Amino acid sequence: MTLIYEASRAGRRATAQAPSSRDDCGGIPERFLRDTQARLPEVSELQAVRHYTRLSRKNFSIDTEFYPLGSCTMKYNPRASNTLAMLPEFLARHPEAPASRSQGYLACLYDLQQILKAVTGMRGVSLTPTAGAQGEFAGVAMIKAYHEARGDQGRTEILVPDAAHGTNPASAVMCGYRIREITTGSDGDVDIEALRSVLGPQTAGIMLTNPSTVGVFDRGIETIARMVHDAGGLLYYDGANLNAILGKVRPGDMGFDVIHMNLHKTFSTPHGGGGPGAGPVGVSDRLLPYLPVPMVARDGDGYRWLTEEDCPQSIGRLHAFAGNAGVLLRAYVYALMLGREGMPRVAEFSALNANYLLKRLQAAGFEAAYPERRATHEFILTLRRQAKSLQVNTMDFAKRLLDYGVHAPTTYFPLLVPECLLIEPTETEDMETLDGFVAAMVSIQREAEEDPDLVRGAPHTMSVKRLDDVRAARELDLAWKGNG
Amino acid sequence: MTLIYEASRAGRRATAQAPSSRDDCGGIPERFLRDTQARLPEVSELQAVRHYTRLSRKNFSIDTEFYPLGSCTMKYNPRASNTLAMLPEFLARHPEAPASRSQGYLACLYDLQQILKAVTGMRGVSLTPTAGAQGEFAGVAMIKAYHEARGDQGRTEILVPDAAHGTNPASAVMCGYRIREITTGSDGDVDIEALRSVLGPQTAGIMLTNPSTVGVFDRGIETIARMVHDAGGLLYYDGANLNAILGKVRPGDMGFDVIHMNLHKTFSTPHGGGGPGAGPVGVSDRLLPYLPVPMVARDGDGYRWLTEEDCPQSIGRLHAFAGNAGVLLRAYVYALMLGREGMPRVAEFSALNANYLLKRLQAAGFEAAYPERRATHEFILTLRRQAKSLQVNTMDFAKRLLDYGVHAPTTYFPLLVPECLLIEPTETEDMETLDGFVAAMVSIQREAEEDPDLVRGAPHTMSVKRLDDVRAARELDLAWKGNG
Amino acid sequence: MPFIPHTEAEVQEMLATIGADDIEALFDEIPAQLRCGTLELVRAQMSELEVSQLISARAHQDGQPSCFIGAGAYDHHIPAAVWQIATRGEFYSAYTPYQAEASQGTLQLLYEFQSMMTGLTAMDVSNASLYDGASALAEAVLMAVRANRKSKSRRVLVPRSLHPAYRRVAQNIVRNQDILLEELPYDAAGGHTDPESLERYRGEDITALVIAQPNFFGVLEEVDILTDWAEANGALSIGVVNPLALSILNPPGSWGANGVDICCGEGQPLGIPLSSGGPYFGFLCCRKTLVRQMPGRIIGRTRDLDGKVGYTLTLQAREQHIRRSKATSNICTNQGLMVTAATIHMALLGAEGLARIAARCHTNSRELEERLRAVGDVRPLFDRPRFHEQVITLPVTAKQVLLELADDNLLAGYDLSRDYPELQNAILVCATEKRTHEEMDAYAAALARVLSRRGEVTRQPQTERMVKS
Amino acid sequence: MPFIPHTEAEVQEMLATIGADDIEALFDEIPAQLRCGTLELVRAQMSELEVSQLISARAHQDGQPSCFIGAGAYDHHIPAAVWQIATRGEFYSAYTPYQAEASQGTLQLLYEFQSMMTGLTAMDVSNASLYDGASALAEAVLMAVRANRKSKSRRVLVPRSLHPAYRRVAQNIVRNQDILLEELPYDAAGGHTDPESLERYRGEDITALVIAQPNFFGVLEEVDILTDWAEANGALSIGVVNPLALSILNPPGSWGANGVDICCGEGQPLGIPLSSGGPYFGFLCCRKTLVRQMPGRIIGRTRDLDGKVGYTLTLQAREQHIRRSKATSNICTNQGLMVTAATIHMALLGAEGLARIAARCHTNSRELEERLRAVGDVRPLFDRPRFHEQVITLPVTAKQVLLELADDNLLAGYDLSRDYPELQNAILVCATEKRTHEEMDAYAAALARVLSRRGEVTRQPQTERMVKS
Ligand SMILES: Cc1ncc(COP(=O)(O)O)c(C=O)c1O
Ligand SMILES: Cc1ncc(COP(=O)(O)O)c(C=O)c1O
Repeated sequence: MTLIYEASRAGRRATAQAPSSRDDCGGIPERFLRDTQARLPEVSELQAVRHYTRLSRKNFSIDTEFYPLGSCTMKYNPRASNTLAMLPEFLARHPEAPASRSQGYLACLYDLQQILKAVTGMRGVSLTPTAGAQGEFAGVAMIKAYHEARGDQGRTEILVPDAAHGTNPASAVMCGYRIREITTGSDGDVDIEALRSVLGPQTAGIMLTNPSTVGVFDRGIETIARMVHDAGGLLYYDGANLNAILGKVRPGDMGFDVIHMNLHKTFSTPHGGGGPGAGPVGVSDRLLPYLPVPMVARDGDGYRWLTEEDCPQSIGRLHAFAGNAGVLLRAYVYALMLGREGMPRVAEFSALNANYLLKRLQAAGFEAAYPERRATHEFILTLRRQAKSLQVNTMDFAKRLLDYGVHAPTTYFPLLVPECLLIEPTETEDMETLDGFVAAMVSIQREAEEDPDLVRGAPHTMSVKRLDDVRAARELDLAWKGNG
Repeated sequence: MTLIYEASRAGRRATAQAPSSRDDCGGIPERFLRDTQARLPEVSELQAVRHYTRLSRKNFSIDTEFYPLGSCTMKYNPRASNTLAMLPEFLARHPEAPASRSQGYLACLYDLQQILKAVTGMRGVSLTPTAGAQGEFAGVAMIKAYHEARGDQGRTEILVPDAAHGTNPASAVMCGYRIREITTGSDGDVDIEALRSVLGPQTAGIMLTNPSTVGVFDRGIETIARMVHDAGGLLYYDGANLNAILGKVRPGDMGFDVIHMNLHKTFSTPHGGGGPGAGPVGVSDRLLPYLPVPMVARDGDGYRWLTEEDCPQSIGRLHAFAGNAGVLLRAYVYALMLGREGMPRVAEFSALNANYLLKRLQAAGFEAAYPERRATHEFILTLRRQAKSLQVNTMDFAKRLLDYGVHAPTTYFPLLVPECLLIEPTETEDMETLDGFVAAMVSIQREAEEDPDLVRGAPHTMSVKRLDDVRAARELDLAWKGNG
Repeated sequence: MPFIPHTEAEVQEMLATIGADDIEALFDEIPAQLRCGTLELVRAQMSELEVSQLISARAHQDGQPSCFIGAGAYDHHIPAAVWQIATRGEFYSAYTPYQAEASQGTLQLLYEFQSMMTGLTAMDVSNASLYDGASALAEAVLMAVRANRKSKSRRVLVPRSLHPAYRRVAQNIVRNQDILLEELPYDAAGGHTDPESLERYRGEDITALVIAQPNFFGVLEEVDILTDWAEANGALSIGVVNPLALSILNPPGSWGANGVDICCGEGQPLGIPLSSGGPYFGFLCCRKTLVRQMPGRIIGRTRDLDGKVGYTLTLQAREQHIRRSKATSNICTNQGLMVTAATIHMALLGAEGLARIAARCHTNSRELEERLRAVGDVRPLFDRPRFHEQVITLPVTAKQVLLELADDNLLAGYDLSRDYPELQNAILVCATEKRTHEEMDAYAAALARVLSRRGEVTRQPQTERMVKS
Repeated sequence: MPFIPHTEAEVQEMLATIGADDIEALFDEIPAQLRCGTLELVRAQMSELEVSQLISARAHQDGQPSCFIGAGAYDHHIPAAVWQIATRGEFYSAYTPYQAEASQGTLQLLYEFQSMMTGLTAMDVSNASLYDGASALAEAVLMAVRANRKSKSRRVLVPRSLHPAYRRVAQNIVRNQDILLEELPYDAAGGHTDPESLERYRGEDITALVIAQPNFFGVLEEVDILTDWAEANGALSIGVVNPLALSILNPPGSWGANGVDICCGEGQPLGIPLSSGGPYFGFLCCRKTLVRQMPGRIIGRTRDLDGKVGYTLTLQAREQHIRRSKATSNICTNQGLMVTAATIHMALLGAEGLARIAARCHTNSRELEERLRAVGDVRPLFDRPRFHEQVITLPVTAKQVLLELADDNLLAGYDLSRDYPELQNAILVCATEKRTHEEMDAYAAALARVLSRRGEVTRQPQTERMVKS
């Protein structure tokens, strides 16, 4: 599609949204003012509306397609969450409005803190991190603050399984730690011996998800927790997979000291084509003093903010205000609609869907990466056989799925499984949709055997064919600079 | 696409929107209750959202395509109108709320009445008719009431030009009148002699639009008005074409006694895939007593409803409440954004676009129905040459335009011009879009010459190919009755 | 220039193409003496911000009182998804689906709507909407008069227990075609149409009988008996129904031995906000045999050139754009977007969801009755089963009480004396599923306060006595 | 079961396929002793209606006071079209565009966003967003430290006139990597960073200099001099800017001789509602030569197999999902939807529209100053040119005054003593284009009332004197 800039005409003034003339900025000396107009498109309201409406239709999304993207929990985003988070009073609320004018809003945040404590089994929650990765940063920073407060100086390493999400090591490094990778056993659980061999006085902590990104529940979690604690380290729980266990088993009960939650996954706030999310952190008693501020506390009949003054050992603020409030409200609305009955159903039906889909795909001849294990809310197929014998790889399958009207599962992650597809159907999809996915995979398998170029050349029905990533990185074109 | 019924599964209970169980209706005896469940689909919220989101994308619309549908004024529908008409207080306002709790709302309606009076040059306005056709009904009913009040009994005929919209004769018949057609002259104006020959003591009135549906301004309007009035008849103005003259010339000044306005055309309220509209009526002094109720009047510092009690000669109510309030609010917002400066610009730029498009199409070899005349906001092409020499008709051109991403102009209306396309670009489209339309027409003309079957078989890129209307009418299938 | 994209350079280029000196030249066929000047009475243009501020302040001024009025417009919860989807540009800004191939979204949706309405009403066919419930009744009457070829009288019986605005609107529309609407009285004790009252018409030429379920008083009518009476007397039967109530009530297609011939009503309870009375939508269903007499658009399922299923406007020969003065109605623009919302609404809730809401409305209105009974001298007027509305009599005339309660941010009911002079002290109250226990408590408390303030004023004669006299 | 589509029959069929007796069996790998019981502390499920009632009541409780606070979050008008389009399902419910071919909508939009941000800032490249302005500054500092290979000191100069929360957040993030943020004082009279104050660093190893425009006090900094100083001293320059202000102010790419190296800021003024502080979005632009040090996603224009233009995530080797512990940042999920809204916002307004709004903000804030000056003993603290905020000193400590005004439905300003102990009586006020004359009058009147009430309380020492001491 043409760029909005290409529809622009110099001097077009078709906006109803600006004052009809420009006030004189006499108070500002010339040297501070810009002398050329900023390069922005000049289009009418209709042109803008038409352009972005049409652009939107070039996206796959939950509202239009099945989106079994493993690790991402692409489930239905309730529209009520959107409506209620966008009530006029919420939209108009200034972040610096005093608590006396914010009791309704603070009540929502307080309730959400309580709900998140209850579902994770942690003792304290701070809502401020703006995404999972910022939650990780906060969590690791708290681990660091804890060791520092105890004068325990030599702890310079964070352990991270090879299956971990890239944000885990990246976050630990941002906190000044060195990373030590630990291997995953062939059954998908952490290799206890490998873990033992790297634990020591230099160990600040370990970052795990359970179920892990290979889609199985680590049965040795209690042993791991004991070993790490015995070595003086703390346990970090990457909550991206909380959907799998909601209301069934709680990270706090497994022995974790700190957790972040991806509300844009488990609590179904929309992913918005890349964000925003929210990554609240929860902690055990040990880390309570270090939680990032602000938080909300009860204060007599009302609520108030907790700030640096209330929490002198806090790792402080990570956001200019109090985090992604609008996302938190959406998650809160969802949590209320689920209620205590709905929480375990999330885990139950996401597990039912994942195990059903796995079994049907296995029956259709696809190879599971961990065939001996239960799937959790997601599972991994490996297409190494297809890659080898047919020279049709995971990427080809993924792109071809688009032609079948299904968003591709996560590809080539986690890194330890070759030619992998990480598939997470979520609990909000119906059986017929899952059956449709199996049918598509079977059909692509047949195509791969009979007409492999068809699959290798996929997609064929999108607005563009397969894109040249190498060219994108080599001939960098990152902004429109005018025609010619 | 599959029907929502086909995604239904008996016993699915996936709604967050209903109470979690059904209350006992003990107060209602068995004989009043239904014994089978109503046949409605049982789907989850995600299924419903996905189904209707996807369905929506099978539509052309202003927000996505150029839509030069003559007589329909498909211009940009400002999003602000939607937002403001859907403010929570407006949505929640019960129609029977007392005036003491409705002053804000009544102020909006009163202002709108005043604006519509000003732009039409009429003396009174009632907002209650729900669409153009209901406005016509109201207008003709007022004409009838007027004659009856004067004891002028023999007036049984309403004159309607052959170019008139079908609602005109249909509305007059609903009011108990007989229709007398008058012919349009070869220059597009009403044939004065033909008119003279049918005027008489049986004439209750005449229904005209000016500019008429052939897209030209009737230069003889003053003569016509004089003749009809002299014969004792009244003049009805079909305001569907008001866009062409807004702020330039007013029906009241032309001599009309009554007018309806299509707010969903001139005042840019959305057409919603078929409605709702709003068809307020305006009248000259003569008809003031007969306006339909309710209306809004000033009352000291405030506003109040005028009802049957205030207006004993009114033709009464045409709606259970006060008409399409939400549409009226949208129109009001639009009118405020236009203001007195913006009103004439509507006529100016819709005329500029239409005349430009006409000239370019003529230059490209297309035949104008009224080549000697200025286009107003719309104009007519006749493709009789193409139909004759190439056996490619107007419908074929229209369907093929869809493949070019343009909604077809109005086809085969008005009936008096053979193989016609009635083209109305509106003022909100930019020049490049008009040029694109010319290019598409030229290209289709070439296709019609070189590969006529391509055009006759169009459209080729929609979700369905050309549909069988005859089958639809013959093998009536008007509702889903289950599989098999 | 809000909304107008033209740059000055483009204007010049376009004028050059046209061969006109300026834009004014394009209006040169309009007699100069007719041209108007500046529209001084219209305000100067305002920016979107300014308009937002003005309109928001006005909306705010009216507030959001707690609403116990029904009377044909009901305050139901609307799932958030309904309007977020219905206002998508592709639905919101499309025209009537005249080019079927480019309008399959709207067309399939309308076909689904028709299917749902026949599902709810148990009728054979549905059209794709009329303006509102009241005008739908007028169209139903006109349709019945056309369809009942055996009847010559053009007499239609309409119960007085039917919504008064519907009766007026129908009257205002059909009187132009010399159709006579005759009123059937209601039973003073039950508030329903006593089938006995029909006996005096037995054997007469009656073109149609209108039957409301529930009626304006919220009371359930003996629809089976009434329907069978019509059939036995050569009259067509026209049901006027609340579509939400049909999720629990026996549907018109099943009334009596063979169901009604036509049914119509107001679609507002199916996902349409109160919004001051409109836009709502009227619906109309009928027997298959009457479909060619139906007014309004109808969508049919058909096939394309490749045999693929598709949807299109059908039976257009009934409509004004084809048949002109011979059309079944003048309707053109209908209430498409409202129907879009209603279809999504029904899909989201399903039959069971609607039934749960309807049942909750019923129990809430019983609960409200309990609370109000507890306020001295306040009691229900009619003793028959009802859906979610109730007529309540007060010890004093209602009007002033209602106004005082409105100042208390409470819309306490509809003043029946406006339409029924015999019901001076009576109000019609409604409690939908949205009314909370707290709101009902607040209502009872406020009413008690107002009534005790009025304790001193002279008692009006009791409503019930008036009716019986 | 809200949101869960399974019927009982389907559950049984699926379990049979799996070969499990019941759903519980799917959790049999979890050690039994770890399993939790019912979550008693979570409330019972509520319907959408019940939740709506709860949340609406809470929103209502807080109301909509008239807002004269800025302090990093600005109350601008947002065209209605912005969020109606941004919340379309295809934008709202899509994931990060990892499958480029199925995400061209988001990707092209992001490319347009990057283009617009480079247009506004006059920088070479932009990323596709960071969390917010404050964390964007932290990332900019980390980036500068990585990029300035010549500097070994890890010392970054940060003006005290920069938003205090930004300084804290940057500090909290970068301290883990042993980076030192050193504070530059502000001029007591002008409220700006006096270039003279840099002289004491001349010749020292400084990694980067942060420059805010406008600064937290609303005051315009001498950005040209500061930028040139950084370049001359081997420090990278980091501009922190209000993007709306850039529609009229000289953009960072043009500051000094060669422009800044990096600029960042808070995108909220570009169409994002105040909404309690988030979600907003941080933006980050830089010179082309630094692009490989950039954190966050970047979209590139490329071609498909047929040579057709398309868009894709590029330079992913900077990111955590590829480079893991060696990534330029840990950021993954960013603020995509906010950027979607901002892009539509900028397209709707264009450069001239934004400039008109910025200019109106400026004149409104001058008007506000006039009104407040007219209230006795109230006056502006700084004498330098400013954009749309202003520091005002009151004759008494601000905190209690602000609370009293808040009870009057007026958010009268930001209490500077929270972050600047030397500014005890000072508040920061802002008047955007949305503030009307009436609101400003009401503010002045309310302030006069409150101050006269406090007339009797002991006068505090004047703020200005404190700063100068
Ligand atoms: C397993 C895992 N951990 C961490 C993250 C990072 O979360 P975010 O993208 O919200 O920063 C993700 C998701 O992207 C994830 O899937
Ligand atoms: C010329 C003309 N008159 C009357 C009408 C009828 O108006 P409505 O569709 O609002 O009933 C229309 C539009 O459909 C029209 O174009």
